[in-house]
Amino acid sequence: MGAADILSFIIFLPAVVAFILMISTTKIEDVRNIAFITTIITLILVMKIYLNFEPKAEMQFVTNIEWISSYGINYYIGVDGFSLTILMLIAILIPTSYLLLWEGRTKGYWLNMLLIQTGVTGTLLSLDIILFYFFWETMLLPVFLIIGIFGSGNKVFSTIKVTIYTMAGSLLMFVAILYLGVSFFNEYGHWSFQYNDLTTLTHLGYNEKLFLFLAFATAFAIKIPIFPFHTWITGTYSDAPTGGVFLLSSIMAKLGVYAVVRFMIPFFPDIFVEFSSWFVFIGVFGMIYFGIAALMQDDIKKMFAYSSASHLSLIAAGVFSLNSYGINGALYLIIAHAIATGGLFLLIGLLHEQTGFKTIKDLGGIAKKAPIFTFMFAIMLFSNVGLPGTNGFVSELLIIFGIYEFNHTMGYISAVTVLVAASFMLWMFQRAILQERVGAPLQMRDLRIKEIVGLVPWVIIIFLMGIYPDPFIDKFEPTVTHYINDILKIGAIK
Amino acid sequence: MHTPYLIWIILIPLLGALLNAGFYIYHIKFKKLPEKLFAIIGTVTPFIAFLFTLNLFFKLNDGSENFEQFLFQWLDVDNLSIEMKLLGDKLAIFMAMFVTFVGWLIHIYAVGYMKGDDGFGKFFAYFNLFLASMLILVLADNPVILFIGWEGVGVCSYLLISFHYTDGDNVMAGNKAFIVNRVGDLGFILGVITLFFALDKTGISFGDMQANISIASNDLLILSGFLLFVGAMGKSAQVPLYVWLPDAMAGPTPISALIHAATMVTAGIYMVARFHFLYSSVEEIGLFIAYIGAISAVFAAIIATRQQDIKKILAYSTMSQLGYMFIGVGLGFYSSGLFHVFTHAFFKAMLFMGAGGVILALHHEQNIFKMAQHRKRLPIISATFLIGVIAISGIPPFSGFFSKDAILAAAFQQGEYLIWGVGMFTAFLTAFYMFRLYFVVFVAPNGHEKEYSYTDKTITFPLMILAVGAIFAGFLNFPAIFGGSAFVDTWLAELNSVKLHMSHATEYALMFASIAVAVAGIYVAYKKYANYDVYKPESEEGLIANKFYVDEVYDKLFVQSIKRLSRYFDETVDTKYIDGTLMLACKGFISFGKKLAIIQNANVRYYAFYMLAGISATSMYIYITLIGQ
Amino acid sequence: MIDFVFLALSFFAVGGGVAMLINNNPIYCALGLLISVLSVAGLFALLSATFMFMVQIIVYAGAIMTIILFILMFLNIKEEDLPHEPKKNILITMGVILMIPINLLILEGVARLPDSDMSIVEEGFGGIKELGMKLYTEWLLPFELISILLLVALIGAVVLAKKREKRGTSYD
Amino acid sequence: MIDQLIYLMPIITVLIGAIVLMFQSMYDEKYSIKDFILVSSLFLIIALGFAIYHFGDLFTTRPFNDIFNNVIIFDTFANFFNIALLSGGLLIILIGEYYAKEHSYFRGEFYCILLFSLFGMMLLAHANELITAYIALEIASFSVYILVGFDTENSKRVEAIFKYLVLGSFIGAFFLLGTVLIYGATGTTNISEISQFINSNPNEKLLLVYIGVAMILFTFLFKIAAFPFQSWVLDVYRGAPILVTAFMASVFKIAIFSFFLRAILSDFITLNTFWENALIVITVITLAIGSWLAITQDIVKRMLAGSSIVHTGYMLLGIIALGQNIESAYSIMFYLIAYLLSALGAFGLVSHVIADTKVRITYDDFKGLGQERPYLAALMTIFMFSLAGIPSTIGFIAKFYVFTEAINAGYAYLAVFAIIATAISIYYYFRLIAMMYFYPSFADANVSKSSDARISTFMIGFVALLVIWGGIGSAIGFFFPIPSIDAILDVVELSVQSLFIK
Amino acid sequence: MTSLTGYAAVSMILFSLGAIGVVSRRNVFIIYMSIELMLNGINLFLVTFARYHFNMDGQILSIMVIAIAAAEAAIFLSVIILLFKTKKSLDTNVFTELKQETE
Repeated sequence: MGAADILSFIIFLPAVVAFILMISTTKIEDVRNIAFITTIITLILVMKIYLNFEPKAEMQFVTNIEWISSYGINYYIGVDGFSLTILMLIAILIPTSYLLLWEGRTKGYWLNMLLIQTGVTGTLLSLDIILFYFFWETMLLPVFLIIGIFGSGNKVFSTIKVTIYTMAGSLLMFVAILYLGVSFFNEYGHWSFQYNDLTTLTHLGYNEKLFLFLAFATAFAIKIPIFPFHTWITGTYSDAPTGGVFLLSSIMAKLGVYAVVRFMIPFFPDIFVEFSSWFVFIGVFGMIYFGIAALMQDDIKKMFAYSSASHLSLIAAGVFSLNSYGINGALYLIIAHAIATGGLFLLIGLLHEQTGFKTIKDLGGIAKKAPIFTFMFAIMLFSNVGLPGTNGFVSELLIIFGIYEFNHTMGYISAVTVLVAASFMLWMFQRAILQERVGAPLQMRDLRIKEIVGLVPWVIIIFLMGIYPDPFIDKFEPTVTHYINDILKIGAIK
Repeated sequence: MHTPYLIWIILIPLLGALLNAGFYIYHIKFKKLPEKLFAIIGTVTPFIAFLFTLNLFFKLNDGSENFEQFLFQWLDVDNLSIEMKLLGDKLAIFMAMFVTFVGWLIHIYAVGYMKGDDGFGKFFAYFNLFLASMLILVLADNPVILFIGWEGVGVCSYLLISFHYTDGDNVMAGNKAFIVNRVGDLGFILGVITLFFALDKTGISFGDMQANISIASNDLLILSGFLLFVGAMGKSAQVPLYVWLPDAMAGPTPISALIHAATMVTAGIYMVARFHFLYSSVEEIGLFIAYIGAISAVFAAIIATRQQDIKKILAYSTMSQLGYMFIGVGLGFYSSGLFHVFTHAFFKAMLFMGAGGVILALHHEQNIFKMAQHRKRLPIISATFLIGVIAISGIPPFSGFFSKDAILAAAFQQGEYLIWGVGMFTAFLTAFYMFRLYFVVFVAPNGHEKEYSYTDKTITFPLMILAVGAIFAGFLNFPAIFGGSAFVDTWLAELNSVKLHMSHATEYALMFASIAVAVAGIYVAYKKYANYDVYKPESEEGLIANKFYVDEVYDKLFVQSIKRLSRYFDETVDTKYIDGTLMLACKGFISFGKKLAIIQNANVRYYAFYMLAGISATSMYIYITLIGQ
Repeated sequence: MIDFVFLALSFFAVGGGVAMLINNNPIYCALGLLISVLSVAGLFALLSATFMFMVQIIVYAGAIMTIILFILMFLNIKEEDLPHEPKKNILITMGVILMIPINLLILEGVARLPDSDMSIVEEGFGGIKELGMKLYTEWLLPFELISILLLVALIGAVVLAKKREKRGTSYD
Repeated sequence: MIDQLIYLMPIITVLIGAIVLMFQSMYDEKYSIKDFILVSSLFLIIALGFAIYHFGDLFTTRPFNDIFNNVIIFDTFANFFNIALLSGGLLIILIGEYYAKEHSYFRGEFYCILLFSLFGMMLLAHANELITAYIALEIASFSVYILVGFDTENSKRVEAIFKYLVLGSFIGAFFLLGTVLIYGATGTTNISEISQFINSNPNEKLLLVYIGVAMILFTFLFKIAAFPFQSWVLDVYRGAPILVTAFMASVFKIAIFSFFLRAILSDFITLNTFWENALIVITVITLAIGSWLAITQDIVKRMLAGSSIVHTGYMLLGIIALGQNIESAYSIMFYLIAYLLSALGAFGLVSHVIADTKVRITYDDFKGLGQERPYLAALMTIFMFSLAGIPSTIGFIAKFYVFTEAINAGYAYLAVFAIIATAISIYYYFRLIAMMYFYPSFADANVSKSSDARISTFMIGFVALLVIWGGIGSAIGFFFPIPSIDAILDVVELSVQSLFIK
Repeated sequence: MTSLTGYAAVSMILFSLGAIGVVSRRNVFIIYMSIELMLNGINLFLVTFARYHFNMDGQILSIMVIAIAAAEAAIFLSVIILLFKTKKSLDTNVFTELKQETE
């Protein structure tokens, strides 16, 4: 297996394993263990990639095979600074999250988790836009199933809602993709959907570009989600099962941002430059809006739904601020937020399963019963709030720098983020975890060793990236600079 | 000059914190550990840090140039190159020294105070962590690193205030402290960013900024100066961001002593002094700072006169003393301001610890009107307390006199007579309420019959040391007028603060005036409270007793409105408008489909009719297109 | 003369159609249809399609009409369980309105064709012989296919109409 | 002689098979349903073998032209459709095995008539002359009428056949009218000659031809259930036995397209500009109405019927695009194959489920199928995904082709409209999946413990595999090599090219 | 008068009458007869054109049409019998069992 095939292996291993499991074993322990081993294997492979990756701008470990030759669609995957970082993130997060989901899952749950992993990785690594769309949509199906089957509350409604919502967006994008392909065909006389070919389009008129841009933007805005395309998250997050909401919040949402950077910036640099101020505004506004909306939530999962929406808006603002502070910060925050929010959701999942409550007014007195749990929770919380020493701080600092450089006023507003998250997070922490509960104390066991082992790497990453961020930044900084210098310059010229 | 030691000053308390945390987790998860272990780790590490600092201090004193230690490149995104670098100049070492020293004493005190608390280990973990982050703050070479420490102390104060988290109010106080500080931090970050971009991205370390300060345009400097000072307001509890300080008294007394006397609250002043190059280049901001300081000073002092909670009184007095310091630094007398920080650290820490002793002795009774006649029962505490009270009221030769007087003189010299007047009035008030406190608690006759608990050595020992400090610290900056060497001023010369240059006559006059004011205050207090009957305490009504209702106003103004806004966003905007419209569209679509399904009435003639209609419509179309034209 | 015959025949044809359209009783409708079919046969004759003339009379007037009438008798529907149609005339007028554009269009199209004489030709056109020749040479395959069609119809008629003992019900 | 005969063999085999079955079904009591299935599938397989004999080579011949006189034509195009039709019929028979066993009214005649209809359809694919095409169409339609009304006890069936018959013959009259007009204009009904006439004559002389073509197209629209001829679909599909519904929805539709694509591509392509606007309107309304009808159904069968209208809309999109670029013909044909597989699978699976648990008709009845029959549910999920055009199924690729060609022809706004319809379709397809998986098992379903290991389930599984393969193709080919999706596309292109060999 | 247009008019009128009958009448029988009438009109049209072009394909086509009509008749009449057997009525409004089954 050559170095290039490793990526494909990473993508398809979970799915293949899932299919094998589906038809073979039925003992739930075996299924879980095999799934876990699979993720570990992928982790090792990704490590290999990460170490062999030299910090350069261009794609590496590229595989490019014809798929549907009559329309020039290729199986074209590769990795660069962005995708590498997120890939690493996924590879680390998923196995460790398994440790927290260890007990009391059914077979279908693990299969779906594996399938989601394939979808996510594929989306992340595919460079042919049709292939990207292929994974982008396929990723949704296991999510659909996992929320619908294992969810709680008004699960069917929220499942259908999120599916239709996101699919509607991505279908719009689909048309845009086809339009791009067709115009490429009309310009060069042969079909191709590879993103680096599509970037060379020149004949597109302004309005065409604008519409295409908006189509893409809608799809990604729904996925991220950006105000006002966010109304699906609260229901979905609060009804989804722990694993599902973990993947949704900490990985899939990021893919929206990733896709913006990977496809939208190169395709429409000029439009991007032209509209960036709007998007930065929307991002900053959304950040504050969601933060405030989160304050009075009683359902913790809903609150975190809003909070991650708020952070993601900030990420989007960072990306759209079009300078290397902003984009680096956004990427950094992607990681930070993935870890923090993911961890929080997993812990909340534990809490919910233990106590049967996920509403603040019913919770309380957890800290006495489960100090380690509280400790972990607090660390994730602080990283989410963006305290110095945690990676959250670095990213928020960079993003604020970026937005400030983009536009001073925006920068001043965006700095409110240090206030927004802190307020509701700490308030929730006080009421749900720390202070005594009114009425009988809840049944809550402390974290098991396995779960602690699962969380420790995250904590380490949080602090490592918080205290010594430079090496991490270095991995993707060249790519960012490449984007800034080459593409946006082109955009500015166009 | 590069030195490997600086990092150890930080690392050792940090190590202590980590050790304590680890042991504590072990302690709760597996088997119980003795408090002694935590106590030793907790108390030894600050002392070692202090020794390191002392060593550097003497080196500097022997005239070696500033220390610095480059650890690693923290961040490097295009122009923004932040180094993890420590700077041990005279200011930093001066600060670090009394931080470590006083901190160490308070650690010792805490051993006694926290005895038997089941969170003992955790407490010391937090404590060491606090010290470590305070030292990061002090030794940082650039604002970002400084901010790490800055936030670190914030977190620790949050953790410590809400130390007894099972009681919601403590946590609430912690949240309040944290959030209000965060408002300050917001200002601070923005200040740093503004400054960074104002100096068009030429380096972010203090050195570079000082070097390039001339690049920036004046109003940008003003802006960043203001924003930075907002941060200082938050940390150092100045108007209007002071509200967290009184509530912060919910935490155990050592915390109050450490955070609110010695270290954290002075971070603001330290930061302003760090940015002296900025502030000395824009006077307007300096004046603004001075006025804010003056307002805070008198405001807090007024409130303090009617408080009944012993710790709250001290808290307000802290605030008003901080006001003095800001007057000093604001007017450019950095050394005087820092000197007041220094002296204040001693006597205020001591006062807090004394109060803590009293409280402990009375089983956590904090209302001054429920305690009396401690003079007999707690001799050491009452003695030290008296020293502290005298010191803070500014009676020579106690330390407080020199530092405070220097500031007042400065105000007078700068021609800010208003500030000076306010300062004098505040001095009067200070003397009054401190002695009120003293008289009521220690002197007032026919006290309650309460059984007293034994006070630990670890409590009295630091008190005595601090008492010595409180008496003699003043001589460190003995004014030239008395033939003193003004050691601190010379030491902090690098801040090139404004010099006092006034005729001895005026100086004497000023001194006399302040002494007179203080004495007057004491006299009034004596008249009123020396033989106060504690059985009929003062009423809690009135504007002052209720702290001018500031908390209530803030609550109405910010908290409630934000909550309402949040509900509005969540319930109205999201659910009703955005989601509502979407859902309405979908429902409308389906219901229209249901209506449309009526045409599917399963009657074959109708179907045929539709077909025929379609056909004739199409033929009409064909007719128009082919024959019509 | 021809014109007169044409007019008469077409009048009868249309009249028969109208009768079929407006009468309530199927019997009368059938008779109306019969009339119009016969007069169409006459028109065939005018168009010198002698063989078609016979076929029309034999097949339609003979076979189909007898079948129809036979079925009518077989089902012997009484007056009262005939559907009474109150809105018939409105529907008919709507139908007329709908048909107008189609007719206009087609007749316009036909009128645009170049004119040629439609007089009766005596010999060599539309007789059995010529028609047969054509039918069994050029049109052999469609002719055979017709037989298959009829076969299918036959089977269908058998399958649909024949009595069969009750069997299991169906669920969808 | 022989080599010419070879071309005829598939269609002749089917005819013989039909007649054999007819004789066999006289002795109905002697044979069990299995024998009929066996015989009919045997004949179909033989015919399929003959058809595949020419698979992949490009040819156009008119065998025995002295007899047939150019009324039927044998080329790759027709061959392609023959293969599709034959395999479709075969799948129907095999998938329906269980259903037929469970419903005792299925007897020999059923398969006889099924083969007759297949014969008619194949003839339709070959027809090169309007009246022949009409006869072939009538053979097919009559057979389908009879299949619909086969279970004469059931009043639903009777009503269905009645409606289908009335409307079918009503629109058939219009087809004949169109034929008449074309004949009147050109003096011939042979498509090749008509096209010569069209190419050789100026536009104003073609008025009647235009009108005639329009009239003929009405029949086309009726048979593929486009607006405003869509209303029969729901009732007839609902009333018919679900096997027949599947047959109509998938196979019959292909047959219709086989003839009309030939007609449009080889002749009318030159004059389709003037009804382009009409077609656009029709397409848009078809999509809208189809979505509306599908989204409001509670009965899965009706929903599938409604959704078939939407799929018709997608194919019409391709038809419109034909005017601008010929490639969209490929996309239409690919779409037909995709829809054949998906619809066959979906209907067949529903039929199996109905035959198995006698109750599952409405959405609610499908609750909890995921627990009871995980494999059936999984298969159903695959088919729903394919119908909804989710990636990794053939439905996605088909939609991709159609939309790409539509956009390439400059109808981006129509593509957007179609995409909206797709987004809506996700609702009613996924609702079924939701029912199957998200709800506890359907309590009062008398679940017969019959095993799923039977021919029909295997066939359905096979179809599901095809669907997946069509969606993935050789995307991961370097792990294990499988033929690419291009294979289908190449065949399609070949068959379309065969139309233009003169 | 006996021009092409005249014959065309007659046949179109017959055709139209048939079509109108289909959409307007409720009696299944009469609907069937209307369809026959339409075919009749088409026959006339065909023969007219045969005469017009002076080639007999038209007549042959009309023979075919007659045959098709006969086949149709077979199916139709058996269906009518079926209908009458099931509902004892020939009113189309009676056969509306398959209407929208949503609630």
